[in-house]
Amino acid sequence: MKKIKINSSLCVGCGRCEVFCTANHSASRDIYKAYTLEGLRGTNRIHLLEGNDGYAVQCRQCKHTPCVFACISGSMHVDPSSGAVINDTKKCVGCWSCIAACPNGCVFPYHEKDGTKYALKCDLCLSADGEPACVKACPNGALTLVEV
Amino acid sequence: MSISFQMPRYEVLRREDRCVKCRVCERQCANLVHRYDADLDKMIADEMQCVNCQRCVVMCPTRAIAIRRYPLEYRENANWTERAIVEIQRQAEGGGVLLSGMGSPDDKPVYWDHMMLNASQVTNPSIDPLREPMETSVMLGCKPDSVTLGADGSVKTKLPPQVRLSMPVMFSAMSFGSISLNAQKSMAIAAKKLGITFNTGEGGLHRDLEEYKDAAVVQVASGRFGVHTDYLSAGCMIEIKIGQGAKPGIGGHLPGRKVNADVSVTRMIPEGTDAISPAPHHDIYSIEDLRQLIFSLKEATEYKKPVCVKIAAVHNVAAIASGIVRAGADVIAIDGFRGGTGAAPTRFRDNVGIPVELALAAVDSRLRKEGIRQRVSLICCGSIRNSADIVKAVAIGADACYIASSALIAMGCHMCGTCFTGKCNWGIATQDERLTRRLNPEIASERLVNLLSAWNHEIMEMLGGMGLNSIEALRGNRLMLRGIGLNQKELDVLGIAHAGE
Amino acid sequence: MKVKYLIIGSSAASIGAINGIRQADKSGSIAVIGEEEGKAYGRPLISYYLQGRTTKEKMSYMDEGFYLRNAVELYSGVRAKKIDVAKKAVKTDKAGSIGYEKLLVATGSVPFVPPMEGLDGQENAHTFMRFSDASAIEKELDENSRVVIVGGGLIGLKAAEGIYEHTKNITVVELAPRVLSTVLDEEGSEIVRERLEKAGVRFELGKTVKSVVGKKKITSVVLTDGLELPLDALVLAIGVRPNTALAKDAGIIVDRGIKVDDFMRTSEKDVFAAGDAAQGYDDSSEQSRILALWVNAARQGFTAGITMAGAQIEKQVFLPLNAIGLFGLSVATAGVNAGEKEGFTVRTERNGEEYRRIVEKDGRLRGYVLMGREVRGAGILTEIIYQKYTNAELSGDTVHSELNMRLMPLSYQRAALELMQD
Amino acid sequence: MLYNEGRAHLPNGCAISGIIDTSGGLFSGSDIIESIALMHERSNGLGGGFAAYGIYPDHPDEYAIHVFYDDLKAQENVEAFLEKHFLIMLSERIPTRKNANIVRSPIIWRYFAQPLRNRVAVSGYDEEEYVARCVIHVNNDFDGAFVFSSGINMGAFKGVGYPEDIGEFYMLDNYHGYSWTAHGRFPTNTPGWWGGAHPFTLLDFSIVHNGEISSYDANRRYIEMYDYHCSLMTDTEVMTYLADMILRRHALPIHMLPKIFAAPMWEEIARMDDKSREEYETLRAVYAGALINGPFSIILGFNGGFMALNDRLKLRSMVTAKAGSKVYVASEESAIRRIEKNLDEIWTPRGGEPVIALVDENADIGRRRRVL
Repeated sequence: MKKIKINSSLCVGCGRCEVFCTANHSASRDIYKAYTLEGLRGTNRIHLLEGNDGYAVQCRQCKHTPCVFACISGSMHVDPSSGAVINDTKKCVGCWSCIAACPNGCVFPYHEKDGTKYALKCDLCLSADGEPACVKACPNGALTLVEV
Repeated sequence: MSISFQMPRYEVLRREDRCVKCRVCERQCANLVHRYDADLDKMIADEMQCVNCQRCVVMCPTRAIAIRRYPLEYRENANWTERAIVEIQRQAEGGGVLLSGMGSPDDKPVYWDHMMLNASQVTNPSIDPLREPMETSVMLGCKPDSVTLGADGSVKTKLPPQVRLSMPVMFSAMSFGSISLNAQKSMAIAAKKLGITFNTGEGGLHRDLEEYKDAAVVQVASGRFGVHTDYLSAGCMIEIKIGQGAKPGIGGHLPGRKVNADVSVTRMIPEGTDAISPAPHHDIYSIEDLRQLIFSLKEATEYKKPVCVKIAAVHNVAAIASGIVRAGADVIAIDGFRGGTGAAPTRFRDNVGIPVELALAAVDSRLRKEGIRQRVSLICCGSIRNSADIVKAVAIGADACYIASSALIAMGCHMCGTCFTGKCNWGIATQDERLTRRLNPEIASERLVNLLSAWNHEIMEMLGGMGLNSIEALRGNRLMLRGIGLNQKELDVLGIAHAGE
Repeated sequence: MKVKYLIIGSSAASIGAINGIRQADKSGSIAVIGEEEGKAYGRPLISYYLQGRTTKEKMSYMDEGFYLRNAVELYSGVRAKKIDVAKKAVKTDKAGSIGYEKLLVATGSVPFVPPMEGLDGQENAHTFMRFSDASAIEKELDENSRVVIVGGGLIGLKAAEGIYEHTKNITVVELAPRVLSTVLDEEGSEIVRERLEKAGVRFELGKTVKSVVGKKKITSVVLTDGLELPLDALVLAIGVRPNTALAKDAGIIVDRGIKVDDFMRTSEKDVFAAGDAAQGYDDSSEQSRILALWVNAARQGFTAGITMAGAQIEKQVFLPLNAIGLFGLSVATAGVNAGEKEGFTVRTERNGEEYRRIVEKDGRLRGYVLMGREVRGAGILTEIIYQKYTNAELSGDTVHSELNMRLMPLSYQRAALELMQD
Repeated sequence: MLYNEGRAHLPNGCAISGIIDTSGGLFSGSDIIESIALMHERSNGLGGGFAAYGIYPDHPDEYAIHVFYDDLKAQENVEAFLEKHFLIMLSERIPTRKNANIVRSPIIWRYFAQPLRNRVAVSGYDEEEYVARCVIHVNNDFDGAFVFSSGINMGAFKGVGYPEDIGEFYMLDNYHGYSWTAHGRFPTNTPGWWGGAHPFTLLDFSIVHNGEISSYDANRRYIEMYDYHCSLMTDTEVMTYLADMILRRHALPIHMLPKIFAAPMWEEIARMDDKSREEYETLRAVYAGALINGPFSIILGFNGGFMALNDRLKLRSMVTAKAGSKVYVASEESAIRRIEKNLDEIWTPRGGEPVIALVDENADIGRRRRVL
């Protein structure tokens, strides 16, 4: 199964990964439209934790899947083909149980304009083109897609 | 003091229809130019700090930023140019010596651009490097004039120690201290992979780079920083730094703030002290002293390593070179006035020294006239920008070329020329850990390998085009050059004919 | 009719067990006896259903092909009547007797309705645990219905949130002096109550229902202080009791719940228990206790499944963990819900409705309450409790630091970043 | 008009041929003429020439100095110089016969001379070095004069014209030698010059060359470091001087010359056993300036034999053959078969693979055999 390895000593703290993550999960796949027309600022699934020796981190795809057990609706599930933990935002009711269970703080609450709520987490860009946008955007090789 | 008259040198142009206020530029600018203003909900820029290093331009996800010269429209005046005026303003306020990084940007002739290369037409065939072997490997070192035979008729002469290069290029001296360990390590990795050498510069050999010592040229400069027997025997060649093209005649000054624990251990100097390389070497006041130093270094390394002497290209460089050969040097590096630097007084950088093309031609011709050209290899350095420059240098008479600025640019340098500030946004000319981490040696060394593999292939193509299949046959082959836009004097010094002759 | 693995109950623990078994045994036959009609669904979702934030179809816990893919025989709408441990078989009301090699009792819990004068199965008296309860309530309500909810705990307040979409006229009667007393501290309960009151929900604290008025249909209730509350619907949300009758009759040792070890084995050979009916070890209070929580049921079920299939699994750690949203206010808690009285040190940080309460002992985090518009990073504190990290080991402070991975010990961070965790 | 080609290095193609009788037997020039004549199309009539070894048996210790003079004035100056340095035994015009195609020939003179003992002693050079320096001095500093041959018991005969006409003009059919080389020139843009024709000689070394070496200026500037002065700016001149330095001054054996002129590639060297790898590395390092790059096929003649060599990529044709004691080399197979019907063997040497033909040791070809 493929996961994203993070070498924090190579993270230059630029935050590009956040921008390209947001764009790659937008309908338009265009950064400017994603931020302005689609109002997706802050929906990045990878977060830059600033400060010296800071780094960007996203879901670590834990093998023991604490969020899947915590999920009361079954929306948080292991995708059989890729083995990745993915949240079906259509099924999710936004109860945040997964957020209370995620040991790495990598699941995030999201409120649509119309009030619907669901949890956001990294899906290794399987919903997009399958090639993680953060890995491609990282200027310094801090994020690498590895077979585990 | 009253207010400063100095205006920004650059202006930040931000395309509002592209900027998504993601603050990448703010996080990446070590000069604190960009800032997100919450009240205005906009990114704003303090142009005064901008040095046009292009970090923000490159990193901006939506390419929303462009940097332009600040529209400082002083009245046109070919004599009192904007630069002349601004430099007076700076000194009128700073009161100090103007410092600059990188090679001289002056509008003085670049002779490489005035020489054209030959190519075979019908009378002899060009050679296709894809079909025929093409040799660009070089051996640097002293070579005897002839070979003596043993009783059994086989060659008895033993070659003095040589440095073998896979191509006529080497990374020039940039010390650990003036540049980051990551930058030096990238060149070390690339050098080992390419089969060429990197140069420790005046900063000693960092313990992390001992793994690459076979590809290291270890420099002995007037400060003797980091020089000990293991250091001397570690490298494949020892280079005595007499001069540097960017600042002939003066020493070097690494500011104390750059001398952190790591630098101080490697250079064997107390942490935080300014690293001054005096000029001249305190034990070299004339040519015979140099001879003494050369042979003491050879003794220290049991004559197993060639010794190179690096000099700046100055007016009587030919005579100097001849003396250096007779002083026992195996290799001479000639650094032209365009040579780069982390920090040099602007006046020296722009007004002292001569173009390397002319210096190289003069030295090569002089050594041949004195019949001692065989006893040294010549390295040409001081702003080699591409593989054509290298081919022309070899045609004039160089064995190989040092490159530094080209290597830095390959690793990310954008020639902003403010290396001495220590805030290099590309993680090269700095010791600030937050910045040095921006240079991943794996990625940077791959870029260097790409660059020089491309150059080597271009050299092969140009050689083949001239009907040559080995770099030795190009060395000193001045018939392969023709001058354009040069006067007869310049042609004579270069020893080449004018195009059309 | 005999199967290798028989599971009584069809909710979180049951699904967890199926996944556990299939991870180790791809072919052993599995049968599930479920009392409710249809496939397993997330019972806590019934309040969201009432709110209109999910639908019947979307509530099914697993995807359509789950049972087929895992070759599970589902007997839904069937009641298990007796477990015959000697013959290793379970008698059912409609599906005859089913033999087993390994049995899992996942019967969950049943609503707890204390005796009230006059309460006699009236149609507008509802408990709030199953989908049927929610759909019954939904049918009765219109925007001026008056509703009285007995019980100010998790179930009562979530019911209130669901009902609020239909009628604003809600009164919550709670015996304890404050709401969510088992989960929050005084200050936390205050914040929740104020938020609900601002929305128009009325509270009657420190009281309960003494008697019920009305034969076929309840028209009002009389509280212990004599206050009479007219109503159109009564919701009984006092609490739940573990459904252990079957196990007890079969001679399996039952305390409050069915006693199980760290691997969900009961006192009876080849019989396992998991979920609300099981009584395992609560790591935070360091005692054997029922943890009637969806997340524990799922993980206990999984643990049982692996063990039933004869495979190995690491000793699992269980502790209380809750996350609920109430009228826009998010709440997350885990570990002990206790204070100075019980010998813990408590540190809190509050501004307005953003509230963080940290419960420590011997320099180690034992429990927390997090409230506010969002509970971002709550899982970090949960993991700190699981991993038993002392404050010294952490890279920040549990009260003031931002809740993200940089609070964790450096060794944890490196392992997580470089995928060396499990 | 002696238009000295010295100012520019001129590109040219050509034909070469060589015949040697390893038993030392003498044979007339008609064979070589016939062979080079067949390759008429390979030259353009602006240059042809021969080198003949063993043709002056009765002057065993005298240098046969062949000179072109533009005019009598030049002749007087040179003869004055020669008399100061040599004992001239015989001074005569080289006999020639009218040939319609050979026009405007210069004064062609030859001297049989011995260097004056005392002058040689005073000069500090050995006899051959002394003679070589005199020849180079004349060619370099005497306008209108060109010494085009200066070996013992050998001689070059060349000029502007097709080689077969030149051979006819110099009546080479009357000469008898054990080794002959010939060359037909195809210079591209000059009216041709008698001195510029091949072979170029120094002492008894002679080179005929078909090809154009790209490394010319590197070789020239290398050799000029060692007191050789290139006046003709032609490939043959620089190659002859290189051969002279390596074989005579540095006294290396003949089989090492190809290892220098057409040194094996570095990859090839890397694959050799340690001993030969070190030898080849040393040779390539020391004689880097003598590496000949670009297409060439040469025959280096000397007293006692010759060596034929192609560049290491074999960008020029060259065929070699044997019949009895005779060894043939030519730009084309047809030029060999023309003069020898039944050949014992015939093959095409690989790039960098020399053909070294030496006269048997015991053959009597005069006292000044060069032992290489």
